[in-house]
Amino acid sequence: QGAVKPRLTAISQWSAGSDGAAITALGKKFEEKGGIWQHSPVPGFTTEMMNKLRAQIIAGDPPACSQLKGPEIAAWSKIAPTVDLDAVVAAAGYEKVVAPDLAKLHKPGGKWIALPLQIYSTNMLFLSKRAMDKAKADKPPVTWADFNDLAEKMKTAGVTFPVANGGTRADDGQKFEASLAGISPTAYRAAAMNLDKKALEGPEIKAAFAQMRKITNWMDPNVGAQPYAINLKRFVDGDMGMLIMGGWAQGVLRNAGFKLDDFVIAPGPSDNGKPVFLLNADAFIFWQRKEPDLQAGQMLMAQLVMDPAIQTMYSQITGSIPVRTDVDLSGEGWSDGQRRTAAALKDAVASNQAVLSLAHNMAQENGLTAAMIDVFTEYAKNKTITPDQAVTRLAEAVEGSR
Amino acid sequence: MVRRLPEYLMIWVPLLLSAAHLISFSIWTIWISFTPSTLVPVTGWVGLRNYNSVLASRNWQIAFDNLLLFGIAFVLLSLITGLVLAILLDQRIRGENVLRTIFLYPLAVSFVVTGTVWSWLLNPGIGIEKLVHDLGWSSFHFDWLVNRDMAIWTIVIAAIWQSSGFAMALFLAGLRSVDTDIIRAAQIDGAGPIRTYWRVILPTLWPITITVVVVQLQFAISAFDLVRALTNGGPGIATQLPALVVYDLMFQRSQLGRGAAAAVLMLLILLAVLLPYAAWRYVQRRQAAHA
Amino acid sequence: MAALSIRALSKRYANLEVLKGIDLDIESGEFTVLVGPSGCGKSTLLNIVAGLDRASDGTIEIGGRVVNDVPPKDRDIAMVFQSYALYPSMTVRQNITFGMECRHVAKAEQEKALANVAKLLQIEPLLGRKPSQLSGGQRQRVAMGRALVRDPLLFLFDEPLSNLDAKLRVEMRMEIKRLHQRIGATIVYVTHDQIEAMTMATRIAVMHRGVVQQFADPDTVYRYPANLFVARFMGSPPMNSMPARLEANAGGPVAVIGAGRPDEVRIHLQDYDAATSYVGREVVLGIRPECIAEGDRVFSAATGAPVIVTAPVELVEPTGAETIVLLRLGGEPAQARISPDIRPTPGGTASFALDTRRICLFDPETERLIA
Amino acid sequence: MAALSIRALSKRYANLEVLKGIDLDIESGEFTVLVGPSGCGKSTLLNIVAGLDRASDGTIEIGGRVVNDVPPKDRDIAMVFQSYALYPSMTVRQNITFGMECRHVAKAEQEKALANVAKLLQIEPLLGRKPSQLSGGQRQRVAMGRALVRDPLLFLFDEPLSNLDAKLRVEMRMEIKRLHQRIGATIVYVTHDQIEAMTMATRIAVMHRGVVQQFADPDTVYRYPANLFVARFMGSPPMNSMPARLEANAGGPVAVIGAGRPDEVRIHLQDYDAATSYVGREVVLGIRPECIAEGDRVFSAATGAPVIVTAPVELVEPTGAETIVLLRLGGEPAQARISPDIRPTPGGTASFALDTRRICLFDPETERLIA
Amino acid sequence: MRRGVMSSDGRPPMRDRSFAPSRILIYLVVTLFAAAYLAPLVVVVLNSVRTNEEIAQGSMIGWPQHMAWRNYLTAWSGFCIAETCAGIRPYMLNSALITIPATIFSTLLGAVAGYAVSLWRFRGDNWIYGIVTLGLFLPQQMRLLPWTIVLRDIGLINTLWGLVLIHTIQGLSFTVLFCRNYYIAIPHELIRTARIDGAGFFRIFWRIILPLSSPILIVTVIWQFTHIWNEFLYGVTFTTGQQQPVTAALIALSAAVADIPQHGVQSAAVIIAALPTLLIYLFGGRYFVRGLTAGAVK
Ligand SMILES: Nc1ncnc2c1ncn2[C@@H]1O[C@H](COP(=O)(O)OP(=O)(O)OP(=O)(O)O)[C@@H](O)[C@H]1O
Ligand SMILES: Nc1ncnc2c1ncn2[C@@H]1O[C@H](COP(=O)(O)OP(=O)(O)OP(=O)(O)O)[C@@H](O)[C@H]1O
Ligand SMILES: [Mg+2]
Ligand SMILES: [Mg+2]
Repeated sequence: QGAVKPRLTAISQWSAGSDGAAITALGKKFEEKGGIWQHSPVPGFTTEMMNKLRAQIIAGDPPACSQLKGPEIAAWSKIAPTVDLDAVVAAAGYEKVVAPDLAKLHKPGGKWIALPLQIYSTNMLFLSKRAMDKAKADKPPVTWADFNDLAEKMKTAGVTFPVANGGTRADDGQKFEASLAGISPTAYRAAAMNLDKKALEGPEIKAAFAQMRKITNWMDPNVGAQPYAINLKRFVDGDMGMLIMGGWAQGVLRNAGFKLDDFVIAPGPSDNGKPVFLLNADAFIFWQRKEPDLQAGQMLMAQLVMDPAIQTMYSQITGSIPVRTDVDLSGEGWSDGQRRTAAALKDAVASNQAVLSLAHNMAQENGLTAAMIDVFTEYAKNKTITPDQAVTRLAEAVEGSR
Repeated sequence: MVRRLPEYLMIWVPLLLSAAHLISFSIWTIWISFTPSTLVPVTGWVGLRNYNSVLASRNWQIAFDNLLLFGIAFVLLSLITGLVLAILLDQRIRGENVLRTIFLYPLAVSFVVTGTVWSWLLNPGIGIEKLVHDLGWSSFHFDWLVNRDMAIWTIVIAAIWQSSGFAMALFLAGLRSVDTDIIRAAQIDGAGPIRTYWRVILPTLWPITITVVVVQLQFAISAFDLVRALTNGGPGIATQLPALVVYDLMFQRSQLGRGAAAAVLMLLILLAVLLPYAAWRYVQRRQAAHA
Repeated sequence: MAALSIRALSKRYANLEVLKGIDLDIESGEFTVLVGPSGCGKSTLLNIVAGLDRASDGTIEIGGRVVNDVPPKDRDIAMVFQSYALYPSMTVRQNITFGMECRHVAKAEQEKALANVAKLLQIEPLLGRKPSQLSGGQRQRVAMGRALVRDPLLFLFDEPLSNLDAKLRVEMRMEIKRLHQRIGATIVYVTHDQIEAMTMATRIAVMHRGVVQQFADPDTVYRYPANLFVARFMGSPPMNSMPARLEANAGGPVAVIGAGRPDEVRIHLQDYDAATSYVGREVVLGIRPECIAEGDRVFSAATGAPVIVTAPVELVEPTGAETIVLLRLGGEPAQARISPDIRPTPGGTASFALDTRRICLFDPETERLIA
Repeated sequence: MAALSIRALSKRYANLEVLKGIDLDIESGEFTVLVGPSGCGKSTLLNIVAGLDRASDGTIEIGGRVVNDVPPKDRDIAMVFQSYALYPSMTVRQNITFGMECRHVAKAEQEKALANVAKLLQIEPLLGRKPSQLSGGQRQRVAMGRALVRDPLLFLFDEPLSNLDAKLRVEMRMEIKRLHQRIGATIVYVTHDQIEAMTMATRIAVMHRGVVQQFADPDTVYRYPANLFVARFMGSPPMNSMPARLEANAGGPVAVIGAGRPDEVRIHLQDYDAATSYVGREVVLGIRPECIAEGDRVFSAATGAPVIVTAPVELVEPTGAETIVLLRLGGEPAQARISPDIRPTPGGTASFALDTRRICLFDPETERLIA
Repeated sequence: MRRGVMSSDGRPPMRDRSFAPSRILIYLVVTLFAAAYLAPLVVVVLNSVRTNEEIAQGSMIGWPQHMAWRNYLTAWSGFCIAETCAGIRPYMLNSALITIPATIFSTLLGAVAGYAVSLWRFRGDNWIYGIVTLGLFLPQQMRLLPWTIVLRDIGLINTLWGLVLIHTIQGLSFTVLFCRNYYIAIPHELIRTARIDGAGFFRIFWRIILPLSSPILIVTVIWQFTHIWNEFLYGVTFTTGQQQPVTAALIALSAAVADIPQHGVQSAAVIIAALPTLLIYLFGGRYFVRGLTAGAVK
């Protein structure tokens, strides 16, 4: 070392908005530490990013690090050699401040090869202040029953659509996973994460589908394939009531010029009263390179990613929460929502109710996830499918893509 | 031989490169479809497993049904639209040049943009329906984009918008090359405009029609960008199409082998369309040779 | 009754006057041939008569009715195009019956008319074929059939034979002529083949630059061309024309070619009364190649002895059936048609007989026939 | 020296034999015309000579060198196509010099050759124009210029005049003929116009179905056609042919047409020695239309009195310069060319003079000339 | 040879002398169609001068309240893609660097090959021609991975030249097809004369065929240019960062799923990015129709 100037080639899909801003800030830090930052954003869907990664791996020229998450880390690590990060991770004492389920995902062969960067919960509940006022409600709902009550109240109070929504596949997936996890985290773990055959056909799944049908009945059917963000104004205006969305929606709301007191953030409904945390973590995987400058860059990047200050900076830009559970969120720059999310994560970890998000590719590899989301999205859009049928279809879909 | 080397190179190198890439890529895909490849191509042999699972999947079944509907509806409607436009433009109307440009310009636009813009227009919440509501006609209803049964028609609409100009151009050129004397003969025979078109002019256009049908069918079968930007297969999976399924399996779901199998199935569909056409061409040429 | 009357008809395209005040009266049953060089307006005239183009000025009457504003289908005409314009997608049968179908003629009647025409033109075996499966001559016949089946007031033919090869052309020419004699139809026929014009027409209209130069029966057109254009246009090789001086003489005026030269040619004009007023002036003398023959030729029915001249021979072209000789009469070039077995030597001289009965004189200024 | 020798040349396309063993020897300076009906293989033969097509069999020598495997550009030939095939994007000048440019002729030399040719063909004012700005005749001249500028061993012309109108055709025909006389080039010229063939050729090769039927000078081809095909193909209207019986007679054999009929025609054959062996047998008698004339015609240079017959007249077609009459000789149809001012009445009878010196007899089996 | 296919003369009077009501109907229908075809363009143009807020608070269709010309500036040189804030300008340049050479190469090579196949004929020409034109029908998703392998093996991955190569070879299917169909109508005598004149394969092509080819070259150029310019999948897969084509930039603008859509800027960017192809159709459209007839209807 010493002689070489650390250099990092990275690819991600973070090209615009707060994601773009955050990665840009990270790059700045990297350069401040004397590195050369060569980030190549791949616009489009995740697929395009993975195409790009695949092309570079096939070409024998993988980036020094690339965005990748969940079980895909394990899958992709089989097709190209990755960097063993155990030493840096140990040096930073990182392992003990990361949620265990999360840590497992990033050390598929027992060694750290990838590092999580930030955490979102995909089942946060955003409540429109104005809609709540209309419904004369002052408390966020805790259980699904509360949620349903509140929605009904909103409906009668003149909120056109008690649930705000987007129409993408992930949106529909989130509705299901929030339902199921809220009804029974255990069942979620068994069915969504472990694909237990019996759990997949169990009563909780059917109940989750039933709850999801209720949610979809309160949604605007006209959203089509638009992202949820298209409805933010109607949400804030009280024309729509509640939004089940990942924590990132907070950043989006604020970027769109809405104020923090326009809405309330709460953990998603949970029938047992304790918060359920649907974990979604972005991460970087590090690919083996021979070039000393790249290797130096990888080490530098790893240190940065694990650095509490960097994680703070990053999460404050994107609205996520840090991976490190030891970061103090009480200070300036953190929102209530983030604090509540972090608290929820702690609680959930304690009560073993922190589970991995299915809709955001944390629970299963992409093929399985997509097959399951097929069922959710069809169910969301086609109200003639009964929950019973949906259960069967889900089981079939899992079977078919194993 | 040596003297003619440069010309052989110029003729054969591009042609061979083009032919070779097509053949080898096809063979490669066929091979992959029999392997257990997932993220990246691997060797191995799984027989027809990939085919079976593709054929059994709801995605593929819906995509195939959609392709039938979309293919037929789109080809027919764009044919009719193109023909109607061509006939209208053939009436020696003022501003023909401007109109022709208007009908052609969608060809210049990328499918992604077409899909995006039409998704705005057709979205009931933000597009035409909202506009009409805001104008005061609140019972107006146009929600095809988010209606499972009708969403495929929004793709038809956007696709027609984008490509009927091509049909129009070909038909117009065909109409313009009809021997004027034939039209005059029909006039003297006492045929009115409609009969003249129907009985005399249009029947001479059917070689063009075949060309248009083949080109549009090819477009329908490989439609991808447009659908991805417009509905992305939704609502639900109601507007899946084979090209979408292939891409999804290969790259999103990391099931390369299955994706390849779906691609091979797509090729078979293409062949089912092209072979009759090739046979028709062959018969045509044989007849021409005998005449 | 005039089947077709054209009065003061003109046609302008933008700044180009294609037809300039055409007047024609065509009697019922006549076979009128329009001839003229390419671009003289023949097709335009025909199209206006058919109603496919509008006249800029003038009136058209068909069968006594002014049809300027009548659409083609109501003019009771039939037309045969140079390209035949058969409907490519229809069978021969459909091509022929299409017009009746448009006029809602009953099926049975259609069949009868079709059968008649098919028999007349001997195309019965072809009825099921498409035009692309027919030879040129057959196509021509089908195009005729399509016109004949209508039994109209007027037939218009626009160069119907020009796409055929020489042999077929001669055959079809005879066939059309016979057809005309048999059905006695009124026909206006465009061609630029003079043999066709001469052999088929009851009257010929020679057009040039949008004007009818002469409208008369074939013999008159050939024998007494109204002007130099007609004289040169009709006949191949064309009529020889050369400057000559008219001199007074006892037995009537004498035309002198190359006056004053040693080889001047003097021709006594017989029966050419109009010539007397030109005595002493320059004229253009026209003599047809077949009126210059080998020296010992006896022109049949000739009343007097032919003028015999000895003239220098420039070029000899034997065509088999005759020999074309390029010679000089009084220094002026002229072509002669002589017997096939006589071959004067180019460069030498030979003796030629002139048939002086058929000489034409033209005013050198107006180029009109002096008559 | 033979400029072009073709030996046993054949050409097959798949299962079609287009040329069947052609043998031709063309001397230097000759003007050879290939005639024949459409599709007989004329263009194919020319293309093989030019090296644009390969022969299936046989050899081709140009200027004494076997050229079967020599590419077109090295055969020292020039070719003019029916369509002229002028390079549309080049000016007249470039069209003419393109060949020299390809052969890397020096610029100055190019200019000289161009100037010569342009002067010869009088196209100097056109040099800067594009082909689309030229009239038909001018295009033809440029195409000629492109060939002439090469000064090759052999010129090949494929129907160079057939796209021109009648008048221009006659003019260009003469021009080409003069050109040939002036530069003395060896020319092979394809046409299906017999007048062109008769007037231009030093020798004519008549082709039919891929076989050369006769290769001889024009007079021989016209006067002594090798077989019925040639007899009928050359001449318009074609030679009349009719069955006849040869009978022995004192002054040589007599051909009887319609023997036994009241109107049988008996023709004493003069100087037709070969006929004697056919006495008592059926033959085909050929007589050209111009050998049947009005009854009082004196055939020039005729040694004996013509045979005078009275025959029924079927159709009369005056063409101006002559009258074509369809009559019956001994019941057989025949065409006659009579004086223009004589017009027999169709349906009646008239008297005709037959020029019996030019009668041809053909074997009815082989259709060959009995000679 | 292609005598006045589009010229307006020779139309029979029937079509321009019909009685008035039917003319009015024709104009009415044509106008309706034109309006429908223009609608998307109008919407994008209007949105391109509306602010994001205005669009977010109203609908996608609406009259601009105040003209937000800034959108164009932002789109052209302002907005950020990750750490690069240069608008779509650099990406336009990349697209041009890919599109122009690929268009030229595929057109020229296609013209030469089409000329060889149609006017020279050689053994196996029909077969190879058939296979090449089949390429029109091969879905591009299927070719992505094989191309990856090929580009890796020839070392052109992540270079603009790699994309030029892909588009050139894939474009041949179209250019060969259309050029061949066009050339087949050129009289063979032209080639024969030139051969006798002593010209070889290339001289004939350059001096005689190419000058006659403008109608079909215009068609292939228009076609290739728009297709390559609008291509996205290969563009993002085989380039890196600053080399990406403009379509990638457009997607980056629109696919920021987790953000407020920037419809105004996006519309402006769409218009700027589509300008080259729109202009090409605007000026070349008439020739396009003409050449298309010559090339496609055989
Ligand atoms: N639509 C038009 N616009 C302008 N000029 C025209 C039009 N149609 C014909 N002409 C001109 O009118 C003249 C007469 O044309 P027309 O077709 O009647 O000639 P034609 O005698 O039939 O010739 P041809 O023997 O070649 O058929 C020509 O000079 C032609 O160029
Ligand atoms: N490439 C080919 N393949 C098959 N047959 C051919 C080919 N070229 C010519 N022929 C046939 O060969 C015969 C002779 O053709 P060619 O062109 O030599 O005739 P031609 O005497 O020049 O006729 P024309 O007077 O019409 O020009 C024709 O029957 C033609 O159909
Ligand atoms: Mg005409
Ligand atoms: Mg020929």
